[in-house]
Amino acid sequence: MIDKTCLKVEIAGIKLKNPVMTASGTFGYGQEYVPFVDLNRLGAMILKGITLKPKMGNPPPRIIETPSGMLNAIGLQNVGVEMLIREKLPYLQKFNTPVIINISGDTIEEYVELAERLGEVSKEMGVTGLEVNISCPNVKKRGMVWGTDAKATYEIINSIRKTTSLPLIVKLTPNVTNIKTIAQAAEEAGADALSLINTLVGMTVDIDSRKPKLANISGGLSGPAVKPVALWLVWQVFQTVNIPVIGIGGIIKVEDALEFIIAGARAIEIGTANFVNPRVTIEIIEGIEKYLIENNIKDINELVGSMKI
Amino acid sequence: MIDKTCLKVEIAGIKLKNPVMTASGTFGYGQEYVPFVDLNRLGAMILKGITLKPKMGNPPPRIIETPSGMLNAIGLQNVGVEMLIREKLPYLQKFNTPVIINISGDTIEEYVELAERLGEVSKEMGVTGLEVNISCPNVKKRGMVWGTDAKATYEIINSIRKTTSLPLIVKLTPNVTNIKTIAQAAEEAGADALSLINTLVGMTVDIDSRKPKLANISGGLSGPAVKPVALWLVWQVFQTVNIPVIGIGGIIKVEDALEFIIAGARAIEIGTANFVNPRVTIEIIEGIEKYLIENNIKDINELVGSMKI
Amino acid sequence: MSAILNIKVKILSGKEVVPNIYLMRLKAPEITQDALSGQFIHIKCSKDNYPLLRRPFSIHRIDKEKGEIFILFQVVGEGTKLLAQRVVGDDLDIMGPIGNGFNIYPESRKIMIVGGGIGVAPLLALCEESIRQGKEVRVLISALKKELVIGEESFRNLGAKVDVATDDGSYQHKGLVTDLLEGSIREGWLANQIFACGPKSMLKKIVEISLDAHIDCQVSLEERMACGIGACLGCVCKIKTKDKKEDKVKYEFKKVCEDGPIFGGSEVVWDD
Amino acid sequence: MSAILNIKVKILSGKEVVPNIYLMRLKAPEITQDALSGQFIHIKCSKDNYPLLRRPFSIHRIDKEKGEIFILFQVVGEGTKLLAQRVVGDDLDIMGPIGNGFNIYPESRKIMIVGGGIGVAPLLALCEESIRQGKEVRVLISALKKELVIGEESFRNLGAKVDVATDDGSYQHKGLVTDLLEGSIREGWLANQIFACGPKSMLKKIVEISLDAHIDCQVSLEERMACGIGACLGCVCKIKTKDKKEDKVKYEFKKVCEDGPIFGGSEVVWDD
Ligand SMILES: Cc1cc2nc3c(=O)[nH]c(=O)nc-3n(C[C@H](O)[C@H](O)[C@H](O)COP(=O)(O)OP(=O)(O)OC[C@H]3O[C@@H](n4cnc5c(N)ncnc54)[C@H](O)[C@@H]3O)c2cc1C
Ligand SMILES: Cc1cc2nc3c(=O)[nH]c(=O)nc-3n(C[C@H](O)[C@H](O)[C@H](O)COP(=O)(O)OP(=O)(O)OC[C@H]3O[C@@H](n4cnc5c(N)ncnc54)[C@H](O)[C@@H]3O)c2cc1C
Ligand SMILES: Cc1cc2nc3c(=O)[nH]c(=O)nc-3n(C[C@H](O)[C@H](O)[C@H](O)COP(=O)(O)O)c2cc1C
Ligand SMILES: Cc1cc2nc3c(=O)[nH]c(=O)nc-3n(C[C@H](O)[C@H](O)[C@H](O)COP(=O)(O)O)c2cc1C
Ligand code: FES
Ligand code: FES
Repeated sequence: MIDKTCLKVEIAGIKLKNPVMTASGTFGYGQEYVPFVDLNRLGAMILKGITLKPKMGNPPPRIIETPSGMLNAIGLQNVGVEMLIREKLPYLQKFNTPVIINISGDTIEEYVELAERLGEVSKEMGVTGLEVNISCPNVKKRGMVWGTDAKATYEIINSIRKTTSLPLIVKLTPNVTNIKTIAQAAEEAGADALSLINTLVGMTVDIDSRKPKLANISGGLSGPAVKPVALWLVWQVFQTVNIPVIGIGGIIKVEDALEFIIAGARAIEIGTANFVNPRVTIEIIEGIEKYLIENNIKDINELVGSMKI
Repeated sequence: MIDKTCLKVEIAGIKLKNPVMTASGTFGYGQEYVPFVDLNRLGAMILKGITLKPKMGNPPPRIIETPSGMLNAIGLQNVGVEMLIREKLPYLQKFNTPVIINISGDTIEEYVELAERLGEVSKEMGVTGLEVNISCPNVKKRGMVWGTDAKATYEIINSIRKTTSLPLIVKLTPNVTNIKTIAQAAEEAGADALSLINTLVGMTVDIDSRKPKLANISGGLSGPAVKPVALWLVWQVFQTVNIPVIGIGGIIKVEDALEFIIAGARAIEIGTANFVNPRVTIEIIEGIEKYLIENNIKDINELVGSMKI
Repeated sequence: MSAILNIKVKILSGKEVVPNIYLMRLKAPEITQDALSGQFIHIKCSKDNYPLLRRPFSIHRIDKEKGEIFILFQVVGEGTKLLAQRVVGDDLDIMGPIGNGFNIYPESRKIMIVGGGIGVAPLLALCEESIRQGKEVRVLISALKKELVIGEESFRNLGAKVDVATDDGSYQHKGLVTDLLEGSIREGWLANQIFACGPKSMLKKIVEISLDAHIDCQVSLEERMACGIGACLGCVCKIKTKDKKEDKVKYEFKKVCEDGPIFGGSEVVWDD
Repeated sequence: MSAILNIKVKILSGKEVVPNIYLMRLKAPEITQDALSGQFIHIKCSKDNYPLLRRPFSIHRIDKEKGEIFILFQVVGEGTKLLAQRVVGDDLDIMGPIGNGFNIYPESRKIMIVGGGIGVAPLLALCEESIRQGKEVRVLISALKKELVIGEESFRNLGAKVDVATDDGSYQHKGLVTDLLEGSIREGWLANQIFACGPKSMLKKIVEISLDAHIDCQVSLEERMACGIGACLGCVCKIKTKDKKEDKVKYEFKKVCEDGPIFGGSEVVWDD
């Protein structure tokens, strides 16, 4: 048995100590988890989705638990990119963990402006990369979600690509018929990596009031319930593209993370599980290391996509 | 408070005592549940999916439990339509509950032939309607699943419609970007009702062997985990079509069934829950009746789609 | 505010104090050190991940000497059902103490505490602290019926005057606890501060009464929570922001877990 | 075969007999009436729907007089973990008896029973029944090490001759239980029937040995189950179908729950 192993991976040109990242929207701006997690130990931090202007978000209730999962309809409440730069990023400078900013917008122009602005401050503020959330509705195309259409995906990613040299991770939505075509479009448009899945659309109803339980009617389903769907899609995308894939969806224990890695994820993001166990990221990093050693795997990159079929 | 209520609903011209049906593939050929359920009390029985010729199905393992759900990859093992007619349907004659046959095929011709054959024996064998499973891959179109494409859906349902006067329920797959267009295509092609959802595609990996846990690699996710997704899609389809909608997906207690009805389902199908509690259908029928009485609702049809937004 | 801990604490005792409402005592010296009345802890109700999310519960009593905290909770769903089934000696996974806590002004002399149903949970620690600070405290509590009145004796033992309203009149005043509040004001017992916890309709009414009587009022709000520590933005409530420059009312969604759970009554926007 | 029941039965006792393996006694007169050795019951391990599906467990002992059945199970995952935590007096939701059971031929005089690890579970009831029918019974059991040997005394108390193999040699024969089987055949103790339950690799080898020795062999198979009653087609195994007319081997997927769990050793297709 070996006694040391290498957990380092490279995603979109970003060098990570280990493959464990935090999923956007579930780890605040990092600082919230400082009482529980040594941020220096994380592979990377992806912060709450940011928009150009501050957003108020949806009215409550915004969260409903479902069997082994949860629905959320936060509505992208966030402080806006300027406040992010001024008030949130400075605090993160003291950690030597890559910070990736998850960006959202209603129009291509907004995405592009966000990418430009973050590019400008990237050196100074330690912005290592962007994760482009294309699960937002395109206001120009009557609410159609960018990430559900290959052409729209190409268009938006291509525009952002032209603006910035920052590493671009494109985050895919699972609510599509054929994720391979979307993944290909993102790759062709210049994405450096793909991350998936974002949440599945879901709803629940209060049978007493006969109203939807979420004020927003629908919400995004996350948590262990969605893991089988996420794993399948990660494997589909892994077989389709040549850029690294980041697995997300229902990871709550080390076995889950390993499943994603074996199915092709070079890194993973942990979302909902942070709410259940605030130290879950660290426990999973330690668990992966243990598994590699026990299985005589000297470098985690050997495990990536090693699924036998 | 009222002391009596009406549970009767009509779906695709089929009159049901109550809105509770069994989901295809989870209730065998009915007979298996006789030790636990008085089949006369069910709204309708939908039997295991049938194909023209017997099918051997996939190798095991075919079933894996997932958080609040399960993956199955039965591969449509079934006795074939002739054996169904000869050996399974006669037994069901003694019950006065509508029997609906779930049909599958690889080509349009197979679906059409199945519908014809079942039409021929419908009077004699008590076949009250067909549920068309369009989640099978279209062998002619390189494995594309019928139900993921509006045109293919129209084509296949239209062909079946021309062959048979039996009530046609079209069963939709959730693995699509826009279920509304598929629902519309089915309606236009002559469907009398729509049922949804079939299973979500999923996978799980054994981290020791590094093989998929299912021999078939992927499987269909069902059970409580998928309920929020199913509810959302049912509500979407309910708002889109003028024919009745049947809600399926993760129903395991009466509250779940009521959520679907409030969101627009005129009837519901119970699947995975039969495995957990073989009497669940009856318990849900009784629970619905109790809820209606307690809420002073004289006719269940008043509850259908009564969601306030 | 002190750092939030995530620790395992021993269940020292647990009992059903009135039908469906449980009192649980936990050994948690790390928490008692800094806990404030009005704060809550975020509990993993079961040993596995079902139900998935933690559940928030107010700190009912803080016994700094023994290093013990109490929670008082009502069984309303899966999480509380499983919590009630946990046995003495078990380790309970909690995060806390969380939130801002009640703010008792040094200058206040008279304190009115109003609790509706299980809403009395955070108020016992508040009462104890108020009395420790030498305030005169009156407590009004309400319940559906006599059997469901919680904490009456405990408040009285601390030295507070306690009045009760029951919906069915089976004990003391028949009607709403807000009747009692209005009554006490009419009689001239004017508190410097009102603290309240209970159903939204009750809180709304209490805030109205306090505004009319020009009494400062703080309420403890509830909202469904995921993280409990300000990271998910799930638990917000609508709060009026005094935007003095522009002279128009603005709204903001504030987090119950981090910015609350205690809010100034007049800031809260009730109708939504 | 008798109808399958879905009933709640009382847990009379439960204990850890060897590390991680539990013996549970259930009051189930409705089941003992008709239960056959080799049948199983399908258990809802927890009180809520997590884990979701039932778990199948062989009937370990049938006490018709007292109306009690026993199960013997190993903790391997969530379901068995929760089952082990269930307390005496609890109601357990079970379905059963299910399956075909072992077929002891009236003409058999000598019976060989082979169990690997937790595979001994269904074999005690079989041994008891064989001895009741006046057969001469030998039992071979295997375990990883001495501490994990299960049931040795129980089999012996019934009147069977028992031999043990341990992987590490910490007790009796060091090596595989199939060594013992081969040894006994070499020594000339030829059973009329061999019954086996355990890991697939072991069963496969036993079937080979039995074929060589021309001894009829029945094995108890396992597969992941959902319904447990033949409705979902989830639990299949590949079985050779003798198609004598066409003179070629055909295969079929048969249900472990309904057509099994006991299959003729020579029918089973092992390599897949
Ligand atoms: C800051 C805070 C402090 C609290 N303190 C206490 C306390 O001291 N004692 C106590 O008994 N309860 C308290 N609650 C409410 C308690 O958290 C909920 O009752 C509990 O989460 C319900 O969990 P469950 O799994 O049993 O019910 P669920 O199955 O989640 O829900 C059952 C029912 O409870 C209601 N409910 C669930 N969660 C909440 C919530 N967060 N707010 C309001 N209603 C909810 C729902 O409307 C639902 O109808 C507090 C809530 C908050 C936010
Ligand atoms: C007819 C039959 C009779 C059985 N009798 C017994 C018995 O008497 N005593 C006993 O301890 N076990 C018995 N088993 C196996 C038992 O059902 C499983 O160990 C149990 O379902 C595991 O549940 P879990 O939730 O603890 O584990 P899971 O979390 O479901 O799985 C944990 C591990 O157990 C293995 N496993 C799970 N289910 C099965 C299964 N059905 N067959 C084989 N491996 C499985 C998996 O490979 C997995 O690695 C029997 C199985 C069958 C089909
Ligand atoms: C409360 C909450 C807020 C989220 N906010 C964002 C967001 O701002 N941007 C984004 O791309 N994804 C967001 N997500 C999606 C997660 O990043 C992740 O893709 C999803 O939750 C699935 O992973 P999980 O099952 O591990 O939670 C959010 C998820 C949750 C639960
Ligand atoms: C074991 C199993 C077999 C199934 N077989 C079929 C089938 O033959 N035809 C079909 O249309 N759907 C089939 N389904 C899908 C169910 O009918 C149902 O649509 C799905 O399981 C979602 O409902 P549930 O969550 O209540 O199980 C099957 C589902 C399961 C779990
Ligand atoms: S519960 Fe997550 S921000 Fe309050
Ligand atoms: S477990 Fe369902 S058929 Fe055997």
